[in-house]
Amino acid sequence: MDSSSVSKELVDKLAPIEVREGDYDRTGVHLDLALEPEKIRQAAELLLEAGCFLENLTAVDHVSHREMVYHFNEYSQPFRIVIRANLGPEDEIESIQDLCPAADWQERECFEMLGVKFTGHSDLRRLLLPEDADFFPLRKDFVNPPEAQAPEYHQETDDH
Amino acid sequence: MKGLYNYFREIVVGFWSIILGYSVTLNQLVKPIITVQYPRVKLEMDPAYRGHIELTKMLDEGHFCVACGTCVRACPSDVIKVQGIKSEAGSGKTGILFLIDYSRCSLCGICVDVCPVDALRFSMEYELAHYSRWDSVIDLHARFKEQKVRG
Amino acid sequence: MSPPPTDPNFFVNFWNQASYYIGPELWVSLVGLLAIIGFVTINALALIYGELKIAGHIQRRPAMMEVGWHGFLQPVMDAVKLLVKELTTPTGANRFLFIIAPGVVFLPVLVAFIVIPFSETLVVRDINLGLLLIFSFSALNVVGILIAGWASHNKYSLIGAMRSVSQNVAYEIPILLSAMAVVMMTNSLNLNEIIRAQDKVWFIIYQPLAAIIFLIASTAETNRTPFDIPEADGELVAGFHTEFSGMRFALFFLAEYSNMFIVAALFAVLFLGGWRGPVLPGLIWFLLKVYLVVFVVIVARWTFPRTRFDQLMTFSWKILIPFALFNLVFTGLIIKLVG
Amino acid sequence: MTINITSQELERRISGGLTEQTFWLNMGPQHPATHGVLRVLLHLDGERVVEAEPVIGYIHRGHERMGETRPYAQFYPNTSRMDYIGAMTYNHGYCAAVEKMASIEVPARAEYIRVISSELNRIGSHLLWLGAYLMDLGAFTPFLYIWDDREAINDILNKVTGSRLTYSYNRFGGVHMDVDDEFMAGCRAFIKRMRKRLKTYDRLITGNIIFQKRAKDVGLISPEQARQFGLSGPCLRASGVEYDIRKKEPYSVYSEFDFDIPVGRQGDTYDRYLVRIAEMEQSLRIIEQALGKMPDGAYINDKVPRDLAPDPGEIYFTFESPRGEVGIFIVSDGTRIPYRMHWKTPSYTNLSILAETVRGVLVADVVAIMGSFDLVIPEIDR
Repeated sequence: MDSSSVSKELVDKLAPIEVREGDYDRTGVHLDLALEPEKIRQAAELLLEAGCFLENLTAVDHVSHREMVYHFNEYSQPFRIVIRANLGPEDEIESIQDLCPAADWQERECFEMLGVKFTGHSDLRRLLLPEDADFFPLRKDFVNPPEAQAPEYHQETDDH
Repeated sequence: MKGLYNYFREIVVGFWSIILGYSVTLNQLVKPIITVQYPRVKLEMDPAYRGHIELTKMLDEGHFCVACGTCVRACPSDVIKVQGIKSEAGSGKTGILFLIDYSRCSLCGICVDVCPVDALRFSMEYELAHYSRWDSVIDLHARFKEQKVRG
Repeated sequence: MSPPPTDPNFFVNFWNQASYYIGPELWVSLVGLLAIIGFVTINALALIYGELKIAGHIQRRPAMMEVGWHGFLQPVMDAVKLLVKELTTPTGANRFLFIIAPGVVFLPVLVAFIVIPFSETLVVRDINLGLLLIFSFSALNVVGILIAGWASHNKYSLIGAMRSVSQNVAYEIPILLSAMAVVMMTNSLNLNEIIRAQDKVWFIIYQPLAAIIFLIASTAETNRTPFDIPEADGELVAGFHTEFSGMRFALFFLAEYSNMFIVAALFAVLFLGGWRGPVLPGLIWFLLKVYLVVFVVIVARWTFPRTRFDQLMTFSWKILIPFALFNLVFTGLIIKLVG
Repeated sequence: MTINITSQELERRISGGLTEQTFWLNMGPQHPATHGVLRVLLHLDGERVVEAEPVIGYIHRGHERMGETRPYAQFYPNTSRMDYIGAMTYNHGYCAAVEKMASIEVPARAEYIRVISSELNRIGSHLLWLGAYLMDLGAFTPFLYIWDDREAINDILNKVTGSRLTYSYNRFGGVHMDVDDEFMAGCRAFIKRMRKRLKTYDRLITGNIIFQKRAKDVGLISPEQARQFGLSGPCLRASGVEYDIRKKEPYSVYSEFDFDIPVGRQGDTYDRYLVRIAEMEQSLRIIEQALGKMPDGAYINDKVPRDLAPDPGEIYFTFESPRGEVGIFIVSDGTRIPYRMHWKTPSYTNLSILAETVRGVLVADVVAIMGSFDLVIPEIDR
């Protein structure tokens, strides 16, 4: 299936909140769709069936809410589709791990860094951070703990 | 039959590949050595080499630093500390203290790029192992004076 | 309790009596044993030096250059370092087995040296079953490796030990079969007899297939790359000797290099005419041939990747053993027809 | 899918004895084959792998966080530290992304210099992979031969960048230093030398029976699997998918060169080896063409402001590092500091297929498969 027809199908079926033709030369994106979080899984399913692959999955912390960003692309003729969804206050979204194993680790990373909970993920443990970490370092309200600060510059820290 | 053919073919081809491998290594065995015994023999550093920064010399053996602090602000890793005093002529400042903490420097060279008076350049220093963290803090002015004495 | 012997000649008498019963052989054996221990050590040091230098030059670097002329004393310094290092025993290890394992690996090697004819006369015991003695004692080696791997309480060691056992079982057979072809031609298991039988032509001319099989299988038998799967540093860290330190580790090392010498010596005896050769004395010829074979084995280590465990087994059972059997049958046929 | 148990349970199993049919083996984080601090837990039945789980994050340094707390130019040195073996390609990609975002013109000469230096770096990276992979398979010597060639690359790059590993050579709007005829001559000599050396490697490795036995039919990845797991780079191309950012979404001046995308047939480790060797040849071709076409002119755009503040908006920029497709996702809010920066690195996704690929193979193959992915741990952990 051609990606332009997929995009048409996406627009038809999912009734996105906002459809934008991406300015490829500036943003590197061909098509930009804003969806409701409940429709993300359906959109991913459609895209994966059409032969696209998940390029990137991450979230952006807008302080008031978190925004999920998924980038899909195609091998034969690059056509990058970004689908995005604003999360509610619970920071929950349906996992697409079972549709696409590539999302497994990326969702785990997204969870530990930004605190987005992926419902239905089979193994949502912390991946890069220690398992007992109780903070989300890429949130805007995260403050470096004092022990993470670099030692004061001119202080003599002689070890021996 | 095909299996038997493949069996013998694999033995012959494999044996030949082993001989080829020997030919490569034996050929290298008699070639001259390409390494140098480092602490005994040292290679010439390339003029483009970027070591840690140092102060450039003016014609009259002074330095250019005006302690404007551009490099301090540009440094990604808080490597540089600069202090200056008002110069006697009345206008502007002269740097009197220029410390770098080499152990945190990532040698990106942004400080050299941004310096408005070209007071900084890269040194050719590359043997910088030391015993204490404090040893990695280098006073560039002291280094500058030392260089002047040595000529 | 009987009083202590007061006869001033007691010890002399005792010695004379002992010599009477055991004969001058005792002297030969004692001196021989000491000479063997000395030779094993020097041989290992020389081989380590040679191996590192050859490896270095294959890789276009000078290897060690610091201690002595061209790093000549480096192996000695390494040996001293190993001697003074602490002997560690891992928690949970079987202490007794852990301690005796290096000895079990090393001692059979010494025994094998007894029958190797360095020249026509320079052999500690010229016995009729020399070949058999070497084979049987080098098979003991694997027991030591199994003990070492088992007692270490380390899964890497255990896997290495298990691999070693199956490897040795598989590769004993082609070695024996290929050596048997030579034995059939000489009708003797005495190493000197075998050498004497090669007065006109070396057996490598008559038995090229057996020679190749013997070389490959004995490389595998000594756990050398490309067949070093019991150690396999990329996979098993260091295999069965992962947990050994100091002198215990050094004993494994000594055993490995001595084993290398033994199989090379066997190859020289069986296929290259042993100490035979013009002009130079027999000892020199023998050592020259042995170290030539060792050189081939060393270069192989620095040229080829390691084989995989199952492929190693396949190679032995599906290629080496059929070919060795075929060679044996063929040899028997020729002997029957010609002789 | 993955081993769904807690770390305490895992530790208990690892330290447990050999009382059951299967046992757990802890490979890494200090292990000769893991090249850095990667840890792989192997559940073994004899020597066969039942399950495997990679444990990562030992050197997580928070590059994304650093990117969100400092200006664009100050984050630039970090890009060399993510993938220190392909540092030049990362420098190049990051600069190209920010330039695209802030609409900065780059002189043609600078682009050509960037392409040459990136391709040299790519060859260096593939060479290092070759040596490390062969070392995983137990051959030590090729590792030192490749250093000889890598040294030649480093010497060439050292002459213009002044550095040998983390180059920091690119600048927004150009490069740090112009190249001279000596550099060009050095590159030409290197191309000649490298073509000869590739033949030597061919003799020593490609046809070698032991290597072929070790590499062929091991670690098979089907194109569909590769797509599912989002693989990229040589790992993807070895499975037969013709996808290379330099060709499909050309950045810089890659569209002006004539080169092929080498692809494998069945996606085993041997194909990954062949693809990388072929890629080195293609990189040599690109360098050769770039040297021939090198335009005169400025090597840096002088008008780039010191404090970049791109207009609000976001960008998803991809470039081809030696390990595959790197995606940079930057959100700008109009200030000099990025609002959000996300790096999708190829080793991260490539490693995620390991558990799937090693199921049922021997321990020795785990090492071979892991080596064939060309993992760079700092890039995984970021």
